[in-house]
Amino acid sequence: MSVTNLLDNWAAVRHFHPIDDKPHDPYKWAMAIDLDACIGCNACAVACYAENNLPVVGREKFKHGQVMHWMRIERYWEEDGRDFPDQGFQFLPMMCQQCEAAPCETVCPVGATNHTQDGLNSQIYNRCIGSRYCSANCPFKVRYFNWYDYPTTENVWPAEMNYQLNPDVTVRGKGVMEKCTFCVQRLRAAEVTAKGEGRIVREGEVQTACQQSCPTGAISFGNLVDPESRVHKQWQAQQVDLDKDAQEKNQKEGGTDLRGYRILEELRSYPSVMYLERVRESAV
Amino acid sequence: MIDSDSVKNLAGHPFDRRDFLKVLGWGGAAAALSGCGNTSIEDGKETVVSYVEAKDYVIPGVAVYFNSTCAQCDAGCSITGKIREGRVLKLEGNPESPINKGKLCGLGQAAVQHHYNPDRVREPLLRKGDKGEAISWEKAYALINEKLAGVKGEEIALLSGDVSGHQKVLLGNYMDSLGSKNHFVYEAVSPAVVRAANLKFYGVEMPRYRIDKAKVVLSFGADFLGTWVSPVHFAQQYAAFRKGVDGQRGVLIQAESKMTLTGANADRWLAVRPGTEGILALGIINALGVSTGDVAELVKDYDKARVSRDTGVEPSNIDKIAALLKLRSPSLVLAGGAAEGYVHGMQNAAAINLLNQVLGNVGKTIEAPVSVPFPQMAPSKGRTAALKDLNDGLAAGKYKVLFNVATNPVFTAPASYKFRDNMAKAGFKVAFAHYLDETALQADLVLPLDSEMEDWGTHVPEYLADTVQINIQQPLMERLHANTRGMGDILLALVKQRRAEEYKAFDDYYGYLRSAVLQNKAALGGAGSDDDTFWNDTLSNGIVKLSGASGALSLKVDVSGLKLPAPKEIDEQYPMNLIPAVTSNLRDGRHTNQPWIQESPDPLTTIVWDSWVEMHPKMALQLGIVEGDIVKVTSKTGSVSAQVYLFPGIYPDAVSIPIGRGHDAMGRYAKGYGVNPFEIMDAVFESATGELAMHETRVNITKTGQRVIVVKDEGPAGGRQMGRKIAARVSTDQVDLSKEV
Amino acid sequence: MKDIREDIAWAKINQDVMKSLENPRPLYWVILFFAVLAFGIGIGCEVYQYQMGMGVANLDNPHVWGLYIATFIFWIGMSHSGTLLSAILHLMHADWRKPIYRFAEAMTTFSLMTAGLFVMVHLGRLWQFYYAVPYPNERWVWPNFQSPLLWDAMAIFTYLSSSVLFLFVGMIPDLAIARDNMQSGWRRKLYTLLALGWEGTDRQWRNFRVTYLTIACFLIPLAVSVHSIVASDFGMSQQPGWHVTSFPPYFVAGALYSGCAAIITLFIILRYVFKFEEYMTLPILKKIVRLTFAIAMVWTYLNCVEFASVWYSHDAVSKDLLIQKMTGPYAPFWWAMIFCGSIVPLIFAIKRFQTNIPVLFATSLLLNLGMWLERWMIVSPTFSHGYYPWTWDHDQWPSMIQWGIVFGSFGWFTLLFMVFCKMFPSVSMYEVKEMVYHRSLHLKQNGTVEQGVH
Amino acid sequence: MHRYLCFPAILAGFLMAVGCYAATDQQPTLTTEDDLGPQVQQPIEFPHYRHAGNRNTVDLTNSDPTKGGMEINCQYCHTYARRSLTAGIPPLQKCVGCHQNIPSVRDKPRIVELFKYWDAKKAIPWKKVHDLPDFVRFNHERHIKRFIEQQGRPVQEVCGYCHGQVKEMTTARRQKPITMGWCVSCHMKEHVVVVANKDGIPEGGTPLGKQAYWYTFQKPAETKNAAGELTAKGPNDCWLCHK
Repeated sequence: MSVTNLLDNWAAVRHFHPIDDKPHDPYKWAMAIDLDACIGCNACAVACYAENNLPVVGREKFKHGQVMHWMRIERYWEEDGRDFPDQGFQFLPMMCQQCEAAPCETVCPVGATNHTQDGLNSQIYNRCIGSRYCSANCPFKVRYFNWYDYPTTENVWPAEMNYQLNPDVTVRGKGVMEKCTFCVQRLRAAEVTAKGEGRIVREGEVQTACQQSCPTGAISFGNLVDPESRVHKQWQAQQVDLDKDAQEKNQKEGGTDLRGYRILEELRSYPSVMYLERVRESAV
Repeated sequence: MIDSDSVKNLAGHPFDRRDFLKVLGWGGAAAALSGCGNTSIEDGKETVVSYVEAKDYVIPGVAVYFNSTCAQCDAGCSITGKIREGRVLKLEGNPESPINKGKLCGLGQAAVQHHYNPDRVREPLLRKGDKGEAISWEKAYALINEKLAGVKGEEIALLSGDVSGHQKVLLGNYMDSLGSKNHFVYEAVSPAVVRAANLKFYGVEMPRYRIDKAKVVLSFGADFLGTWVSPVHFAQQYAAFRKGVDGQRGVLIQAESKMTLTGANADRWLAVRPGTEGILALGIINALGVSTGDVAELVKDYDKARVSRDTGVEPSNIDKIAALLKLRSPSLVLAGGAAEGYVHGMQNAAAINLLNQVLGNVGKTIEAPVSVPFPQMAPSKGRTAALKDLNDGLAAGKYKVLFNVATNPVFTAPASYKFRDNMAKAGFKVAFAHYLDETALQADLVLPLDSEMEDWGTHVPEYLADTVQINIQQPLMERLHANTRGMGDILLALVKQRRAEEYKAFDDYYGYLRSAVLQNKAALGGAGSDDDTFWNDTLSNGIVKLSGASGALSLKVDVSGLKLPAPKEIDEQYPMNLIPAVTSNLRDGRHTNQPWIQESPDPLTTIVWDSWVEMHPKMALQLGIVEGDIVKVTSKTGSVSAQVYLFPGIYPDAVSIPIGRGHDAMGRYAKGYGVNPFEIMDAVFESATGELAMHETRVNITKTGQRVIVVKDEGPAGGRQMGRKIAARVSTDQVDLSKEV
Repeated sequence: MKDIREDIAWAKINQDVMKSLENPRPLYWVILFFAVLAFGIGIGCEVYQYQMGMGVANLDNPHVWGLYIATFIFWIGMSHSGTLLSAILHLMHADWRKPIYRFAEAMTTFSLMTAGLFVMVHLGRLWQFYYAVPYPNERWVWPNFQSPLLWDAMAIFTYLSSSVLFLFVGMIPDLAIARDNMQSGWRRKLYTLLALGWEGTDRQWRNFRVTYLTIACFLIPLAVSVHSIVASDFGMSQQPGWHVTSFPPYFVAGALYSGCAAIITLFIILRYVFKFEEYMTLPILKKIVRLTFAIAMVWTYLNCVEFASVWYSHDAVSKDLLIQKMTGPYAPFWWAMIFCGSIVPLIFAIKRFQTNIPVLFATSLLLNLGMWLERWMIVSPTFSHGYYPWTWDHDQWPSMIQWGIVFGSFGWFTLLFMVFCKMFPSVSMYEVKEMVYHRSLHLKQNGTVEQGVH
Repeated sequence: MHRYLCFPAILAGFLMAVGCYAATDQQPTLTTEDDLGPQVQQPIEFPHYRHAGNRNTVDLTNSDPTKGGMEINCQYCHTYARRSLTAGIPPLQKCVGCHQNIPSVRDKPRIVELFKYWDAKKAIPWKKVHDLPDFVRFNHERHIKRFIEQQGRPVQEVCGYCHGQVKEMTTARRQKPITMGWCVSCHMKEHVVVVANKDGIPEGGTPLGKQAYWYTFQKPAETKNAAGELTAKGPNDCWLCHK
C-alpha cells in the first residue's frame, strides 16, 4: 500500500505489445469455436446459467435489454436480396473474448477488472463500484450489469431454486458488472490441484461449462502455451497469432484457405477466442 | 439467499436409506452463496452446521458426482449430477453413454430447475370444490382403492407418456391386476407416422440412422439437431458428418416449409409448399434418372417443371441436389415432423423412404437397430392417436376411473377434442403430477411426484446409439419435499392393493428395482460378481450396457399404394397453412415452467418469454403487417392473437406458431406467457395411422391494430453484420479443410 | 452606451449590493420555490434508484450510460464560464467583466458540485464510491490510475477546490464590507469569520492582489484540463464517435459556449431579481453576447472539423455512426442540437437583438438546450450504434426516474446559486468601484466629469 | 496576516507528512499484529487446549491452558482443511468416536452435552469464529499443501499463521485481523521456495512467472534472499480469492 509499491507496478505498466516478452507461462487460457460445428442449440448458454449463477431476469427486463446471458447465441443472415436464408443462418456464440489488451481493463477507475497472468480478464465483483465504463469501452458488448438486485428480486431465485446456486461463484448483487469468466472457478481449482502436485494442468483436465455441454464439440478450450493442447494446435494450424492485429495469412496474395479469424481483431484488443468460419457447400 | 436457517430446515428430515445424500449442513461452505453486498465480518453471528455423521467421500466444499438419467425428453441421455453439500447443482452428460457421450442439451440442463421448481405439487391434493385439500398418502391410496371397488376393468383408463424399463413392467402389472387393457401411451409430439412408414418399409419402427457415415443428408423436415428422436446424439453424429468421411465434408440439405434448427444449419435450405415433401422426393427420384420398373413408372410424371410448380422449389435446385446425391454416396434421406403432419403423411414418408432405397442407402446409412433382450422393458412409444381413442372413450362415457401419469392432454389436445369436458365425464380422475398443470387441475386427486433427481428408475431409450443400454435413474439428492413420491413407489403401493402377496417382498420401489436387476444379474453382464458389488457398480455407472442382437432390415419396396395428392387449392376463407412449430427449448410445453427454458432465446427468432406468429416478410408486406403487430389467427376451430415476427425461413403461404407456451396453469414461469396453437388446431387425422395431422390446419390472419415490442435478443440491426466480419462464412471451394486439427 | 455609469458613488455601490442580501424581488422566492421542488423530485428519484438499482433509469446492456453522463458533461461545461470571466478576462484586463464575474464564479462552483453529484448518481454502487479514492486502506489496493474516470474525479475535485478558493479569496474585501454593514445576527458572525480580519490595509491589498492573481493563473490550466480530461473519458476509449482526437478542444469550446450561454441567462435573471440594472448593464450584456457568438462559431467550426475528419477517414464504423446520428432514431435530437448550437446563435450577430432582453433570454435557453443535446448526442448514439450490430439498442428511452434526476439537478443548481446570491454579494463591490474609478479617471482627464462626485 | 498563514502551513505540513508516510516502502507488519476478535459463546465450550495443547502434564484437573494437552494434530479433527477450500467443522461422529471410549470424562458437563446432541442425532450449532465476507474464498488446502506438505513446517505453526495459538485456547477466538490488507501483506513478502522439480516448477511455492501482476505483463525476476535461497512472492491475482 505504499507509493513505492504503486510505482513498482506502474513502472511495469502494460507494454505496447502485451505479449512481447512471452509472459504467459505456464498458462494462457484460450478458446477456439468452430462455427461450422455450432448448430445454435443454446445448450452452452443454459450451461452457463447453471454454472455461473446467472439470474433469469424475466420478460419485462429482457424487453429493456437487461438480460444477463454471459453467453449469447447470435443469429445472422445477410439478405443480399434473397427471399429465403437458403444457406441457413449463421450462429455465433458470443462471450467475453478475454482480450489480451482489453479495452475494459484500462478504464476501470477502481481496477476491478484486471489481467491475470494466465491471460484472463478478471472481474472482481466486490471491487466494482458500477461506473460501467468497462462496458462502454467493450467493442463486443459482452459485459452485463446488474441493473437490479437480482438475489432479492421476486421469482429470480425463489425458495428452493436458490439451492441450485453454485457455491463456488459469487451471487452478484445490484450495481456490479459481470461477464464470462472462462469458468474461472474451474480453472483455479484445476490450477491449484496441479500446483499441489507440482505439475501444470493437463489438456482435458479442465473444461468450461459451455464446452462441456456443447453437443457438437464446437468449442475447444485449453492452454494456448501447451503444445499438446487442441487449442494450441488449432490456433497454429489456422495461423492465427495471439499478438497480431492482422494475421499474416490474410495479407498474402490470393487470400487464405484457412478459416480461423478473430472478431474485430483490427481494434488491437487481441482477443483470446478464435472463431472458425462456417463452411457452406459450393456444389448446391 | 441461503442462510444457515434454511440449512437447519433441511436438517429436520428424518434419516432413511438414502442418507448418503443427507443434507446436514455444509460445515462452513455456506459462505460462497451470498452476494457482494455483505462486506461485514460478523464473527460469532453465523452458525456453522456440521454433519452429525459423514461418509468418507463427503467433504464440505468438494463436489461429488452421481450418474443418472435425464428425463426431460425420451432420448435417454445419461447424466452426471454435481452434488455439493447434499444439493444437486448442475447436470453434465455422462461420458460413458454412447447416446450423448458426455454432452447435454439446454433442456436437459434445465432439469435442475424442474427439481427445485417452486411450483411443484408438494402434498397429495383431494378436490374440494374448486380447491385442493392436502391429504395423507395413506388416505390417498385408500381412496383410490375405494373408488376402484366395483369398477370393471374396461372402465378404467390410464394415460401416460412414453414409458419403459421397470416402471413399464410395474405399470403393466397394475393395469393387469385391475383387469384393464386401457393403457393409452400418448406423446403430443412424436414421429409416429414415420415409425409406421419405417415399419412398413424396413420392418422396424426406428432404424439406426448413421448421419456420421453419410456424405449427403437430405432431410425433409426432420429436425434432428433440435427435437427429433435423439437430438444430442444426432448432433454428435452431425459434428462427425461435418468433419467428413475421408476428409470430404458432409452436405446437409433440408426441405421444409418452416425452418427448423436443422434447416438453419443446412448448406441448402429449400422452402417447400406445405405438404408437398413427398412430391419433391419423387421429383428427385425422377431427376436421378436411375430407377427402373415400378419406381420409374411411379415417378415418371414427376418431372422438374411439375415438381417445381407443386413444391415451389426451383428446377435448378432439384438438378443440383440430384447431381450431388448421385456423385456422393452413401447419403441419407430423413423424413420428419413436417413431412408427416398431413393427411397423406404416410405417403410423404413412404416417398422419402423410397428415395433412400433408390439411392441405395438402406444398409449403409440406415442400419438395423439392436434389439432389446428384455422386451417387457422396451419402450412403449406415445402416439397422438392414443389420445384420440381415449377422448372418444371418455366422450362416450366409457371410463369411470382415469389415471393420468404426468401428461397434460388438456393443454396439448386440439380444442375441438373438448378434452376438458370429456375428462369430466370420468367419475374419478387421478393425476400423478409434478405441477398443477391444466390437466391436474381437472383431476379429483392429485398425487405429487418426485422429480427425476429424487426418484429411482430404469429407462430403455427407443433410439439406441450403439449397444443396448438400460439407463439407471437414481436420486441425486434427498427428497426436497417430504410428501412427494416416486412413480415407482406409488405404483408398487397401488399394485400391492391388488396383489399383496406377489409384491410383499418389496418395501419400496428401490427394493423392487434392486432385486429385479439382481435377478437378471448374469444377463446384465454381472455374472461372477457378488450382488452388492454389481449393484453398486451399476449405480455408479448409471448405465447397463448389453450386447443386443442386431439383425438386418427387411426391406420391402412396395410402391403400389403410393399416391401423393396434388397440393391443395388455396382456400379463400383460410388462405394460410398453420405450422405449429416444435422448438428445441419448449417441445410440447411440459418444461415451460423452467425459467432457463423461458429465457433461453429461441435459436431462430431469438424471442423469449412469449409466443409469436412467424410470417414471411413478403407476405407481411402484402398484408401490411410489421413486426410486433398483434394479429388474430383464425381457423375453423377458433382463434388466437399473438405478436408477429417477420421470419424469412418460412414458406410465404404459411404461418407458424410455436407449441409449448400459452399455459393457463402450471406455475409462475409458464402461466400467462404466450398462446397455445393447439387451441386452433383442426382435428384432422393422418389417413393411414390415425395420428393427428398437425400441419393440416388452415388459418387466416387479421390485424388487431395493436402493436408491441417483440421481446427478443436480436437488436434492431436484425441478422445483419453491417459490413463487420463477425460471423463469417466461406464456401467449400475456398477453404482447405484437410489442414485442420 | 457606457458599460457603467462613471458617476455612481461608492457608497451607493455598497448600498445597492448590500440590498441584494436583504430584499430581492418576489420573483426570487418563486424561483427558489421551484428550485426546491425540482430538487425534491430529483432526490426522490435518486432515493428510489438507490433502493431499486440502476435499472429503474431504464438503461440497459450495452447502453450503460445515459443522461447522467450527458448531464454531467453539461454541468462540467457550464463551470467554464466563471473561469473564463474571472481568470482569463482578468489576465486580459477586460474590466467590463467586473460586475458580473462574481456570479459567474459562483456558477462555476455550483455547476461543478452538480456535476460531481452526477458522478455519484451514475454509480451502480454509490455506497462504495470511496474505492476510487487513493488513500491508505485496509484492503491494500490502489485505484486504477490509468483510468480516465479517475483522472476525471481528481480533475473535478481539484478544479472544484480551486474554484471555491478563488471564489472565496476574491470575495474577502466584499465580505469585510458586508461584515461592516451588518448590524448583528448570525450573518454578521459568518461574514466576520469569512472576512478573515480584512481591514483593507495596503499590506493586505498587496498580498491579496498577488494571491488572487496566482490563483487565477493556476485556475486557467485547470479549467482547460478538466474538460480535456472529461473529453478523454471518451477520446481515450476506442468506441466509434468517441475515439476522436479533436475531442479536448471541442469539449473546451463547447464548455465555454454553454458557460457563456448560461451567463446570459443568469445575467438576465439576476439583473431583474436583485435590481442590478445599474451594474449589469446592457453594454456588458452586449459584450458577452458577442463573445458567445464568437465561441459559437468556434464550436460550429470544430463540429465541422469532426464531421469532416470522420467523413474522410477510412473508419467505416464511425462514418456509419455519423450517418445514424443524422438519420436514425436520434436524428431529431441531433438536428435540434445543430439548430440550437449553430443556427440560433446567428441571432446574436444582429445588432438589434444584442441588447434585447427577451430575445436574449429565450436564445440563451435554446443555446443551453442545444449544448445539453450535444452532450447527449455524444454519449448515447455510440451505445446504440457501436461496433457490434447485434447489441444495438433494444428499448432505450430514459425513464422518468432518469429525467427526474436530471431535472432535479437543475433545481439543485438553482437552489445553491440563488441561496448564494442572497447570502453573499453577487456583484463584486470593490472591483466595481475600481472599474468606476478607472473610468472616471479617464473622464477626469478629459475634464468631462462633474466635480465633487468622488 | 501571518496568523492566517498558520493554517495553510499546518495543512501543507500535514499533507507532506502523509505523503512521506505513504511513499515509504512500508514493510508488511500486520502479520504479527494481533487483533483479537470477540469472545464467541459456543454451544459447548470446546477446550482446544485440552486436545491440541502440549502434553506437559496429564492432570485433567489442571485448568492452566498451557498444560495438560493431548497434542492432537489439528488435522485429525479438522480433516477437511487439507482436502478442501473450507476447513469445516468435524462431524459429531468424530467427537463421539473417541469419547465413547473415554469413560473417565463421560460425566463431565460438556461431554454430557455432547452426547445429548449425539443421541438426538442433531448437529451442534457451532458459531463461526473466523468469518470472511461472502465473496472471499480462502483456500485452506493450498496453504496446507504449500507450507505443511511441501515445506514440512510444523502443523500448529502453519495453522497459527492465521488462527493464532489455538492450542492455548478453550473455544477459539480470532487472533488476526483477517482483512484483505493483512492477507496481501503476507502475499507481498518474499517467501522461500524449495528447489525446482523436473518440470521447472519449484515445489512448495508459487512458481516464478505465475504471479499475476496487476496490469503487468512482465515476468517477475527471479529473486533470492540473503542466504541465497530462491524466494517468491505469493500470488497477486484477485481472481484467486474473489470469483
